[in-house]
Amino acid sequence: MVENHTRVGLLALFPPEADMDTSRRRLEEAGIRQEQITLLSPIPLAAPNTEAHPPFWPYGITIAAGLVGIGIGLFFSAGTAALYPLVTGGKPIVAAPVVGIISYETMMLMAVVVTFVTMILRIRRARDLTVEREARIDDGRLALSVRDIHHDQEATVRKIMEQAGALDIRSVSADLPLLEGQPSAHVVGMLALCCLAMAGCSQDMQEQQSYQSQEAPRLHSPSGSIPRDSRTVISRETLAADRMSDRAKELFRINCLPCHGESGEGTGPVAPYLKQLPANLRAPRVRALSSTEIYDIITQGKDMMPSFLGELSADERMVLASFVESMKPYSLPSQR
Amino acid sequence: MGASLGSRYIRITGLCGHTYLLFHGRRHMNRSGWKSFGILLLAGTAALAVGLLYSKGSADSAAQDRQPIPFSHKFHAGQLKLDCLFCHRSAHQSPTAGVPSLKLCLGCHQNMDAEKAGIQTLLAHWNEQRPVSWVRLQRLPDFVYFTHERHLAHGLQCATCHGQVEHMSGTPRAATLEMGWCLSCHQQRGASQDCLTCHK
Amino acid sequence: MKQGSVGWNDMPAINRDLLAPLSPGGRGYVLLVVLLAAIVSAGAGAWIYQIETGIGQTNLHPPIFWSAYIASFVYWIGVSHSGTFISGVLRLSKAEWRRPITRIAELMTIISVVIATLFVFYHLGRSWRWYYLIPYPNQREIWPDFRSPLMWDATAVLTYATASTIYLYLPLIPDFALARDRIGGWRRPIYAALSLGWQGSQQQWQALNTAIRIITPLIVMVMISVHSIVGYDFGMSLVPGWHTSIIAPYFVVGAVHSGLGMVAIGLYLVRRTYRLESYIRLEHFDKLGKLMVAMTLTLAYFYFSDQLTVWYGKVPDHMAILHSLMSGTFAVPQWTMITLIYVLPLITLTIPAFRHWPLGMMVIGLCINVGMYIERMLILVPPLAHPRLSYNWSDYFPSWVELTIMAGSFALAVLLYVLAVKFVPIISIWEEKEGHLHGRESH
Amino acid sequence: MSADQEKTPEARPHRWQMVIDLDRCTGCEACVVACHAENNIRISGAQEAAEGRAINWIRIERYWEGEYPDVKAKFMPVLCQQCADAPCEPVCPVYASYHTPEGLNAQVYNRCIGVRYCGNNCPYTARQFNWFDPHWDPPLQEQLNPDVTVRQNGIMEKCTFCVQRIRQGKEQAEREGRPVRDGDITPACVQSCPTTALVFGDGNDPASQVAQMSKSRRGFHLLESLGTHPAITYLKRLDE
Repeated sequence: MVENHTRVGLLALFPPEADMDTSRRRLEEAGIRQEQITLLSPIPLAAPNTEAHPPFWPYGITIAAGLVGIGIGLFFSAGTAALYPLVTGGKPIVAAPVVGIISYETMMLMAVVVTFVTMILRIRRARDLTVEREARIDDGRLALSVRDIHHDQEATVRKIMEQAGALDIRSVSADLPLLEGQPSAHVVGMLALCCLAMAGCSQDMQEQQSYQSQEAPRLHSPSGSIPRDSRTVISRETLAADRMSDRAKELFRINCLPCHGESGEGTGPVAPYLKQLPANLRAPRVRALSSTEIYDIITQGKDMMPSFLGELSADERMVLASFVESMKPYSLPSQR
Repeated sequence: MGASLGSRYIRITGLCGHTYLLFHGRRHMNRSGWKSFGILLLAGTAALAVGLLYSKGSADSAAQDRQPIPFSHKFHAGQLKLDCLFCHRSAHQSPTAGVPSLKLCLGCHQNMDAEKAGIQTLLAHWNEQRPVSWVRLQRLPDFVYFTHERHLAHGLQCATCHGQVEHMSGTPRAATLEMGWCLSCHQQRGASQDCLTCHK
Repeated sequence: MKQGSVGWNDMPAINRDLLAPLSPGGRGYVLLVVLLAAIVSAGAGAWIYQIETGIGQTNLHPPIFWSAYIASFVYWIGVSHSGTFISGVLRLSKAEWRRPITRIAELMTIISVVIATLFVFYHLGRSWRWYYLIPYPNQREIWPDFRSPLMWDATAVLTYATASTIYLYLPLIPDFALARDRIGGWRRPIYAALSLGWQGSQQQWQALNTAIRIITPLIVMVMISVHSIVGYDFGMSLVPGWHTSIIAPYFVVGAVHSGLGMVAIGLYLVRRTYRLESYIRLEHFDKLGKLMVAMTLTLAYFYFSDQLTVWYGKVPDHMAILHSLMSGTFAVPQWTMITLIYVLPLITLTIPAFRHWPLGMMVIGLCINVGMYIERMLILVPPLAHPRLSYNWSDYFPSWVELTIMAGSFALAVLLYVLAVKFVPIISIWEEKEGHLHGRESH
Repeated sequence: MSADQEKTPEARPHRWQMVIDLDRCTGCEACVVACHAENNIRISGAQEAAEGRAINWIRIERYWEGEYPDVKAKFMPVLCQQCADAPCEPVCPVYASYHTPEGLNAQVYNRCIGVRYCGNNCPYTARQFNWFDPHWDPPLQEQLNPDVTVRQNGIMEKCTFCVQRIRQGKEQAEREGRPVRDGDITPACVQSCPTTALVFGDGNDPASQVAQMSKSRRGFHLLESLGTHPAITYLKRLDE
């Protein structure tokens, strides 16, 4: 390639009667390639011009875009069913006519938009083939642009143009200034994304006027009223079966283990922090107690041990008492 | 959910604590790309401002774990190995897990050497018979029906949703507590995905 | 190359004439803009008030859950058919007389689609949650339900708005380039950006013309589908007066009817204001008038078929609606509507001399549009007001909030048009030049 | 469909149904009041009621028959018919209105954006819209049911067959490790009806009272010709 500054472009303005075909032919005879020449006009010229471009290009693209559009329509109208399993009580959520309608619209959308974008790209690419714009064509003139001419050829081209009846010939340096019209499609795209950023910020109905659990009390319940779902009390007779059940172990683990330890020896993880040591449930002193007495201790508390009256229901305390009663006696020599 | 989708999406957590999933796809940014990024930033801020106008801002959703008394789950649940249900006693029998009563705290704390400032405050509350106003950190919107009892009855562990609090000094939200998060678990475990299971 | 010198020499004059409207407006123009802006802000205020307090500010009540806003939506989508019909169908049929009026009509299309979309938002109970209608990956793991005709509608309107914007823009590119070269000031960089570096080279002309040729039939198909789908919003429901198969073609023809009426108004006003008598000629009003007669007859035929079927069938649920229209609660608007959209146009437009009277054409356009607005309300309200369980029968008239919002939107449409006229050459300059040339050649 | 894979303690899913015996209905409107109390239905006030905007999930339609003085008032309680093929469901663009596996037409309030298409498409006019934000003069807000969302303005609502009670009933049964028994679950309107004109139950349980009664020769469905297959069976008055 020859360096830019050695090459120029020429732009000639012609009256509309000028015979452009002849000039073009003469230019080509003078060694100018076809793609160096462009003809500018204020309206599309009906005459066939020799500038080569495939006539079929947009139809294929439009059809392809339409097919992609159908795919997009299918994806969206059947997407919920595919991406997110929804419970709809056995009702189908994809229906053929619906998919058809949506796909029709997305097909059209894609076809139109892609054709449009293709056209923009083509218009902008064609811009580079012309030396410069010639504003005066809009007053009913034609312009012939010959770009990328070597200095040696400039005089020849000028001569041909003058002979063809050029009103004005301009010479333009080949390194062209950047033209206006930066597409800002991605700005638009990003703005659309911003709209999505609003999603989920509204907090309708998140805080209800009705009294919710764990809310500070608003009114005290009337004196003498009973909670609707007070915990049930089971009779002593049924306890035997429950005695060693998993339930008792679970209750012991949650409520007693922290102080009394897993084996009941009073060596739970909390024990070292307490002023006194918790009782050893396997010690003879405890073993001597009846389940009723243990129940009373759980209910009322004893010494350091807090009362579990409000924390455990009567049957839970009963289960626990039976569980403690059934523990095996302490077998090691030291005693508390 | 983050793990299952992580490869395909970027996760962006908005100001209101909501999570957005975006397709992950970075392109080379040119100069005008940065310009539009600037516009994006501006417009995004504007959009968020509008959004925030409508969000009345539930204090608990984005609140820091700044309790009136410096309570440590790490110590109580970790070192002392207290079961979650010892304090949050109603979790296995009611929709709400519950916050322990002052009386339950005192059950242990009145038998301890009250040296720390926090424990002093706690005792002061007890002496004045004034409840501690703990800051609520884990909360679902009121239009959601959620019950701890059913979830525990079906064998879920507290840590599944609340994280391993025995290793945390504070108790931040371990999960987003958002619909998609709930749904993904319901899907995995074959639980009901009917809207009315959770919406009331 | 065959260039009739007369046509080519016309071009500077055409440039001068058609760029003249873009020059800054006078005091009257500013006054008009201020007045319109005031009405628009009144409408906006009413909308904010409605959002803050609730949809209860309308006069809706069960069983009438849709009315003025949806009727306006349908009406404005209808008006938008002016542009696509005039420009699309006439371009397809290569009707030469379309040239000076396509742009006027296409601008109406865009603006009325925008206004129609606004009405969707006025209508929503929680308009700030509109994004629930967009399928995008979200934390709720749920997408919209495409089974709903409203989703078809949303998709169709999106397609239509995009396609018609593109369709307006395509022939504007050479005109923007002209404006870029001839008009200075703050508008120049905008024109420059919008003209996409247009130079008028043959490759560019070819690209443009091919794109127009491809998109024209597509947009005609979109136009027919979009108003059919708006009709399906009603046709798909169980409501007695709505559930009819003629509703889609009826809506399309009705839309074109009001669209043509609007074009008549626009032609008259643009022509008068900017002294474009030599471009928008009596011939155009005549041709438009003939089109309007055809549309009136088609619409009347559909209307008659529909009502005749109802009347002969004597199904009680349907008869209740027919009675309320013909002699009951809604008789006055019904007969006004029939006069305005059928009787008056047929009486006047069939007289050739009338069609050459621009003012008269404008008045008839106005009649048709008022009538079609009433017609849209009558499609919506009487069927809703007469549900099958007669215990719930009801009545409706818009509230002041609804009326203010409707007036504000109308003012917004006019305002946008008035502003657009100052920015967009209102007659397609290059197409007009082309027409001049072709005209000279064929004569 | 995933509906069939729903895990319920029983193999067979429920199909909640109601029978309304028109012969027993006296038009006392106890059901209307009970429904308001149970479901946090907003109080519209005289002005709005006059505008036709009073929200009722169940209403007593009153039809007069005959000429004065030979006039008869006939009452018909109308609530959401919980149609098996509901016209309101497919028209919702956001799935706020959908069909549950137990045959309810559900309305998810916080999904609703208020396009009101469902309201138009319900031939029974059973769907109601919140025209304004609800308001209760203190201390009336204290009686609000915490198990039911208080609906804000701009969204549709309708009878749910007291879904919160259904949920509670099912949970209690699960807690006790037994199937739901007939009579465990009663919506507020059924519970409050002094003449037991309303009966509720699981239509899939052939032994239930509702399944028995709906087979009655007096039974009919409201606007049956529309093919909506309502879950509510009306029993004709005996004097007809």
